[in-house]
Amino acid sequence: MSDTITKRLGPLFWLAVGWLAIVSLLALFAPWLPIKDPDSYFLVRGERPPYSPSGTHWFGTDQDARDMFARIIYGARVSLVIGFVAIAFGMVVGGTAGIVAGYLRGRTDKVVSFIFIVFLSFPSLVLAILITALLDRGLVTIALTLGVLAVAPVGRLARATTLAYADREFVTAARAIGAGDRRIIVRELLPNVVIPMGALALLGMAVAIVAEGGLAFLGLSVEKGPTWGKLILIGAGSRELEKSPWIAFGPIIVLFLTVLALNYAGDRIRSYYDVREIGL
Amino acid sequence: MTDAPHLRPDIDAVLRVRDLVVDFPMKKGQRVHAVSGVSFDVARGETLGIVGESGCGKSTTGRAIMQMPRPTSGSVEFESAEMTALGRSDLREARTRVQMIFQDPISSLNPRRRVRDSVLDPLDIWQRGTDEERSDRVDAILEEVGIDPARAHDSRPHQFSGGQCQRIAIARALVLDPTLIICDEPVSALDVSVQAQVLNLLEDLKAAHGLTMIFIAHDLAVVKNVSDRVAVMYLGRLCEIADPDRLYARPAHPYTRVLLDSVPVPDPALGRATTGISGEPPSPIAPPSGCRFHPRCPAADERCRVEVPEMTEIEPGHHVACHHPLVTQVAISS
Amino acid sequence: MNYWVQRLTASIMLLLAVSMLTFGAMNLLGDPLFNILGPAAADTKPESLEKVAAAKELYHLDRPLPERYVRWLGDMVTGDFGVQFSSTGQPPVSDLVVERFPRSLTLLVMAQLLASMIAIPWALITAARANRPADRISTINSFLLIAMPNFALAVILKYIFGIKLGWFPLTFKATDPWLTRIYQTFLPALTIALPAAAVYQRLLRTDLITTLQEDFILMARSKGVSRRRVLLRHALRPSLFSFITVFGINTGALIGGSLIVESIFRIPGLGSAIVEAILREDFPVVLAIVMIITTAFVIVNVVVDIVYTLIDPRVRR
Amino acid sequence: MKTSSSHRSFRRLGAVLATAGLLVSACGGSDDNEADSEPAAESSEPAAEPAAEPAEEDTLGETETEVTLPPDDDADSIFGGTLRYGLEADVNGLNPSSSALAASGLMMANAVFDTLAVYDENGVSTPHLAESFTPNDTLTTWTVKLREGITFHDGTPLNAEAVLVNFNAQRGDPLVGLAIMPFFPADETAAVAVDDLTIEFNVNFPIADFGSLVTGQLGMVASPTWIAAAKEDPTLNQAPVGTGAFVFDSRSEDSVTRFVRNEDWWGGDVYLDAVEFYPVTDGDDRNNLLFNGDLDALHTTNQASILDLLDTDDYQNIIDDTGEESYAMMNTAIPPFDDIRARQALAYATPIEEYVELIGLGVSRRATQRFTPESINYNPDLVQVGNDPDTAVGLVAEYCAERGEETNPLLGTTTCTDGKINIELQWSGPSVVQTRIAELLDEAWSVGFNVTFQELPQDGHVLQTAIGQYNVNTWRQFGAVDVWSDNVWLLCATINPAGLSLNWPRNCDEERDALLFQATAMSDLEARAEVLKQAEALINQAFTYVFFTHTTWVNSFADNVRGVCDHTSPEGVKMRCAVSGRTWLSKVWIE
Amino acid sequence: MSGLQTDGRVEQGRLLTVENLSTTFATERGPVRAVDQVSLSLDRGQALGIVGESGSGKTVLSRSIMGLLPSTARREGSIRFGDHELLGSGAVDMSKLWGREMSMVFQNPMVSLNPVMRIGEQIAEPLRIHLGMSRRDARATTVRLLRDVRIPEPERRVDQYPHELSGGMRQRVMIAITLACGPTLLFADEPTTALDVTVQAQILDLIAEQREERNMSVVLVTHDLGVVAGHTDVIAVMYGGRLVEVAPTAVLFADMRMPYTEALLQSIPRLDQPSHTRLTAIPGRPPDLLDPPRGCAFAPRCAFARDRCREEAPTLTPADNPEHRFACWYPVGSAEYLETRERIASGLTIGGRS
Repeated sequence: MSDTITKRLGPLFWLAVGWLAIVSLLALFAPWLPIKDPDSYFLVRGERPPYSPSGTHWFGTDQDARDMFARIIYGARVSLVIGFVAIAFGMVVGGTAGIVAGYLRGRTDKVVSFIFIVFLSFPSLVLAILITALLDRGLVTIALTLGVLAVAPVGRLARATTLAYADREFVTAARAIGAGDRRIIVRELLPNVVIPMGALALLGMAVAIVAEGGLAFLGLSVEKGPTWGKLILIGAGSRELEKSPWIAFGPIIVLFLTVLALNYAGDRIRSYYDVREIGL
Repeated sequence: MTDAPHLRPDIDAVLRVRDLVVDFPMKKGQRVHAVSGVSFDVARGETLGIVGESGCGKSTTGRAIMQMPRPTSGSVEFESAEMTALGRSDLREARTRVQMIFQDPISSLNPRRRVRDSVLDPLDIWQRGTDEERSDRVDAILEEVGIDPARAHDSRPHQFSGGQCQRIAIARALVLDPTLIICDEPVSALDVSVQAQVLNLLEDLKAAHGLTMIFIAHDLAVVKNVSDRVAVMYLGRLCEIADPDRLYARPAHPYTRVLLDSVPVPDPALGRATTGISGEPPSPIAPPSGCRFHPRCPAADERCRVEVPEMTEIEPGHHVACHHPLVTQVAISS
Repeated sequence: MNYWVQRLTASIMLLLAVSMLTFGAMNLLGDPLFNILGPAAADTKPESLEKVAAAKELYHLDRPLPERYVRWLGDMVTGDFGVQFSSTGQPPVSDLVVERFPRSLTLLVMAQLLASMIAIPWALITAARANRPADRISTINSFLLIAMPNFALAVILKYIFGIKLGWFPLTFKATDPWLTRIYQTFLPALTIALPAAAVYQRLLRTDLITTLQEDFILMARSKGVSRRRVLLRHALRPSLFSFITVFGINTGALIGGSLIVESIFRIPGLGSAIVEAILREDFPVVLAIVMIITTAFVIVNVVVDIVYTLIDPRVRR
Repeated sequence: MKTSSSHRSFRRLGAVLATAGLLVSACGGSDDNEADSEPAAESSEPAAEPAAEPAEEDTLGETETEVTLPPDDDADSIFGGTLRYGLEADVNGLNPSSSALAASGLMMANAVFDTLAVYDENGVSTPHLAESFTPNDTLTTWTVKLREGITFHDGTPLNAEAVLVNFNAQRGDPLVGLAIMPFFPADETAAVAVDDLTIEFNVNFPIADFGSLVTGQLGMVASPTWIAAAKEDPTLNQAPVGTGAFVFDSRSEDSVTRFVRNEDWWGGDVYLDAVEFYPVTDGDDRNNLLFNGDLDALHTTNQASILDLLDTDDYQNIIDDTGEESYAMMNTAIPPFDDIRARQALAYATPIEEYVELIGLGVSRRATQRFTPESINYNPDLVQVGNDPDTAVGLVAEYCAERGEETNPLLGTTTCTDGKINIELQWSGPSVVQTRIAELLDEAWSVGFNVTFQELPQDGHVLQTAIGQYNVNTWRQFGAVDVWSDNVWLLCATINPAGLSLNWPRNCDEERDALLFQATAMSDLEARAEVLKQAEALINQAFTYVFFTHTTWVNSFADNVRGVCDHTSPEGVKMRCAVSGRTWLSKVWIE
Repeated sequence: MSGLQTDGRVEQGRLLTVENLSTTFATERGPVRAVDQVSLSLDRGQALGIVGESGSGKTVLSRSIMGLLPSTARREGSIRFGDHELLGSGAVDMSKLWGREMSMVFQNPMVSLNPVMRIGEQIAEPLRIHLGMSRRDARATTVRLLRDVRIPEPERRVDQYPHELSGGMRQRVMIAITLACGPTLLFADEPTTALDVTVQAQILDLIAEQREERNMSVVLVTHDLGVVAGHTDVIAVMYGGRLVEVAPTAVLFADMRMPYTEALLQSIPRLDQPSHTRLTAIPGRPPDLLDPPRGCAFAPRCAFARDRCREEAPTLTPADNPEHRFACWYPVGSAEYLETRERIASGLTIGGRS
């Protein structure tokens, strides 16, 4: 079984998973890794920073002579936590609401769907700015804000998938053998909804990580410590781009590869199970 | 509305359906009149075949018996209990004694669950016996329908063929020892060579378990093969009901006649009868007045347009709802 | 007709819900007084307190929240967005909107046009060559583009076309002639358009491939219709649904994206206005812009519905 | 063709308006010194623009103002052309009596308004719209006489009534008035019209040079008709009416403001057809526009941009770092910085060298006090401590041992945790540079401090500071040309425990107050300098400010722009070329 | 390649000759030979029935002949249409034949018409492409065609969309489209499977009627032996991608030789049998084309199979009647067949299944 999964998901999938694992592990164990201190100023007398990439600074340094490589790894901590917390929140709240609405239908569905639509037609970034600007810019606030934004898309998918499956005959069959609502949701529907949700979770994590970057560009990212968005931002000025492009492009590449890996892995999982679904 | 002379008060009926009406709301306030006043009964150990074209309400009738969804009106008396009056938990319990088998074998099994679990589930829900007893029961049933329990233990539906999935679905329906099985087009998605296997299996199981069965299908030959009594439906109404040999030999309703004439016979020697009917069934949203078949019926007159025909017995055990029943015999000789 | 009445009701409900959400969030989380009064807002001197009271009365901040909401709603329905919460007088919100809205609209329309202009031919070409090398390469490309965050793409485009090649200006000047402004808007529009085009292309390609496997396509081919004609005449129109749906839904996302892109390319549009207004707790401006954005979203989606009925007779009512 | 007349001696000149209103309202005018990449047209640091300096015959060449100008040649000035000027930010109004005008705003206001007085080339105030300034013996009443026959762009005549309308409008404004009030009596005796062209101003304490007070926003005289109209219709604040060399033409906020030539300006010929001001918040973008020829001139405080401007030979750069200073400022009203040991510890821990290197980029000079070394008032004995973590750690230990259990009311925690002092660092943002500064400080301070970050929008930052809701923040201020204008930030009288204080650190020192009042009334600059040096030493000892750098302003003009420094007063006195990032364009022409 | 033009139509005699046609699909899991070495021929005006279960290759065969295959398919062998070899003709050349010389009715009328085009346009399209008709002529012809296929009120229908018509009507429209340019060969791929039984009869009658009227050849592809029995001249039975028996209809039903054909017929419940007649089910399931069995594809399910069947694939050989060919080592009626049958009847062993 696992052998077929390995084969069917393809080498690129495992490459993507590998990248995500590396980034996560680096982020997780950053304080114990033999990397430079991300907050230290490695000023070289007589040379004005930023220093271009070299043996000492693999990704170069920023304008303040701080090591970009270390900062990117520490930035991953924030970005990944935001991505994870946000999507976990979205999954739990949105997933539950979506499944329940899709299963119960009727008035519950109407109310829940309407709430979803309200959130979906509200430009999500505006909501994020509203909350972070008026509350505070702590890691938890931002992660949960993005989590709130994930509720509607996740919920809508959960609802749609549930609706699609709730019409299948195996659900009717389950009801025919006397299964209760809770059992049908947990045993019959959940296993089917979980796969597309899992794929969406990966995509959603990517979206949350990108959203942090967007907030950073509006000056509303986490206050303290490096994040990928903030790292890109400090390198994105015209002068920095012209004279020291590595400041922006280092984190851009890492962010991009991570988002790409998340997207790709999510996509593969989805299409893998879609194929199964068809029964090939 | 209908006094239903075709119901048999004197038999040991497992199921009595009276004046069953099922409407579905549509957009713009319209309603689909899927089933309009259908009555029938099923004796213990009997197989009732329900036959008709798509949209005639035969599947809806089957599901309405299970109260999925609950019918708009009418009575469904199952083993002396009025299903339409049962509360949630009573209904759940009652449903275990009526089971359904569906048309699409693959979609009737949860694609993400191991098939053995799907069969085991009913026992789990009702906590029948010990774990071990349940397990043994499942294995026995799987063996009986011709599925290797070991394979079922760690395989998911997509690893089985359509015929095998249908066998598994049958096993799941049987595992709770139901009284009544409702088969909704159980073989129409299967290949002809596999169809015979499943039909034979159903016949065997029925005998072995003493089942009562409702067999819903569009294929007249298939219905004839398995049924003890056949009901013909058209546009939500019952047209004719009789035992199959009588019905197929002497159809009294013009529609039954047309249906039988339309079936291609795999024997060139028999030649082809021309059907003498045109058009297709109208929409159940706005069914015709009077006899619903009258716009297509060669024998229709003014009365048919206005008056809904009542069920009348034209020979013992043969009832027809027609103002002008056919009396001529159709020759289907072998 | 009934359907459109329902649709209208739902839209109005939606607008109400969004406005309540915004209104509630801002008033519960923020305090606009400081922006009206400056430091005096926090002062305890009697004259300051008087000013606070006066300002509260002037902006009705002393009234209960529901009353303020209803008052605001009543004004807005009559087309009066109120005045800005500002320390320098009370310029009407509509002035700001009238000045900024066209810029954002241009950007968005241009982005959507560019995206469609890129996506449709791209999808047609790749769908016709499904799973051949050209299609596979294009799939990779669109995948890369979709994974590219808009701010990163903005930085990259700015770097390549603005700085290295110098083809496009990096600033937007509202006084420049119309055509020049379009030129200045091109790069930001492209930033928004490229990932959107990739999304559209993927959808349209998938739908085209699905459509091309439909029996009616085979039917058309079996009539002797040329491949090209099959693609354009038979396959394209019925394949447009997801594309159009997402086109509509995406408008919301693109508005969000344009917020950041406007800020990076320094286009003084609604995006930068709302960010500023939120930071300054200038509630009337925030509300006005949120309402404009949501209304635009609703309108686009109604238009999408109308387009549906135009391209598919089946959904005509 | 060009000679670099570096270190050309200018007297310090300065903006006059020392106003809190200026600070708080900076929402429109960016006086952000280093912010180079803000998303919004908002500025990062609430620089107090003010500042003054003695306007006496302070003739000693003490400025670090550097000008690269083409030599005066005989070419006749040419009429025509439009000058496009890049500003750091836009303002949200151009009304001198209600808008807070910082460098960008003043730059535009200079085009449309004239001030009662101006600074001459030597930094002495000299009459401009006014004909003369005459004090009484006690230096508490000043009589201002206006020139005859001047009209506003709308035809309203300039007279004493007009000046009074302006003065009272400014005083009555909740923001602008804040900065004026300390100097004048609260009643109507502050300013009285003597005749049609004469006004008498009464001040609260002896002021030796009243004229310097009216060289900036306070000295701008707008049409009283327009002021009245603008009160009714605030949108008119965007369309100023003055007596200046240029007439307002059109304005599109955050985009461009355009003025056209005043054909009959009382000050003589105006050469340019029009001037257009473009706010470009990103310093590098602004530079690029200049380099690409999309702008003819700009001003900037962005050190990186200044480096680029100095790298090229093709631009005339007017460099001036005699204006404000950048520093960290501590709130002495609440723990922990009510204790001088905590303040000292922070000062010792501060990475001043890194700051000068990384943020100043070698452009901005290290500051030890309010004055640059060239100033007569400079106290060479003063040292700004820093880069001494060991001393800092010792002081922290001492503080925490003694007062570590007290509560920091801002954070709601104890003043010390794990042997480190808990503080909140507040700055205004979003700004890339300000964030870098915060991180730089945090990194060094962390030897003895647990730093919490608090980034606020600029106005919020100013408010929190004004009401004393901060521990330490980054700030920009001082360097007034007429030194007495800075008093408002330093006097005990400007501390209001219950509300707004202009003395931000809320640090009262009677001895220092006495010295400051004494200096304000002195005309002898040398003697005054000695007094000021003493006051400066007291500031240094109070440890309320950790000075970083002197802010550097550069005004840069393309080489075909001429007459940049050719403005003169009606009496033919040559005016100071640039003051803290703003210049005058009345005599500028394009070759 | 201009030889593929429609001049020189076959008016009578041999219209289509297929020789050793094999069609292979490249799939992710390996090549699938959906049609294997099929040879058959068809005369003008003749109706051929191709019968088989799903996966037997009957649909692929008809599409292979017509050339309507996805790009993953590869054809080998020879297909001669009149004088012209179709194998190797490009899509452009084929599209000149399609609709004009040969056309195809598809299984599901609900999805085989373009939902967003008026039916008039869809019928007129081949007229305009192939016959270069003007818009007005095409419309007139369209109305006539609709009348031919018994659609009431054709003038009104031309401007309707497919979703406004019932399934039977749509199938009639489809037939009208296929008939538009008067083709000589009509493929009907399960034309009635999706329809109700009463409508099915009408459509089959319509096809038969049009065939007679136009002297058209028809290839009727179906899984239903009943359908072919009444509507074809020749029947070809397919199993596992191969032809297993070909015979004139009457001959086949009277004297079927292939055990598969026989088993298929016996496994179908019939109207003329009494109720509860025990069906003779065929055990197992159709072969996996990815991994076809060696020897006769039916051997694993065949009660009469012997070792030879499992080793060696039989080829199509003529029976007594030369038009009757079958592929079986031990055909119905052979000594071995009878022997096995005897044994089954006496309940000794059941062959075929190990």
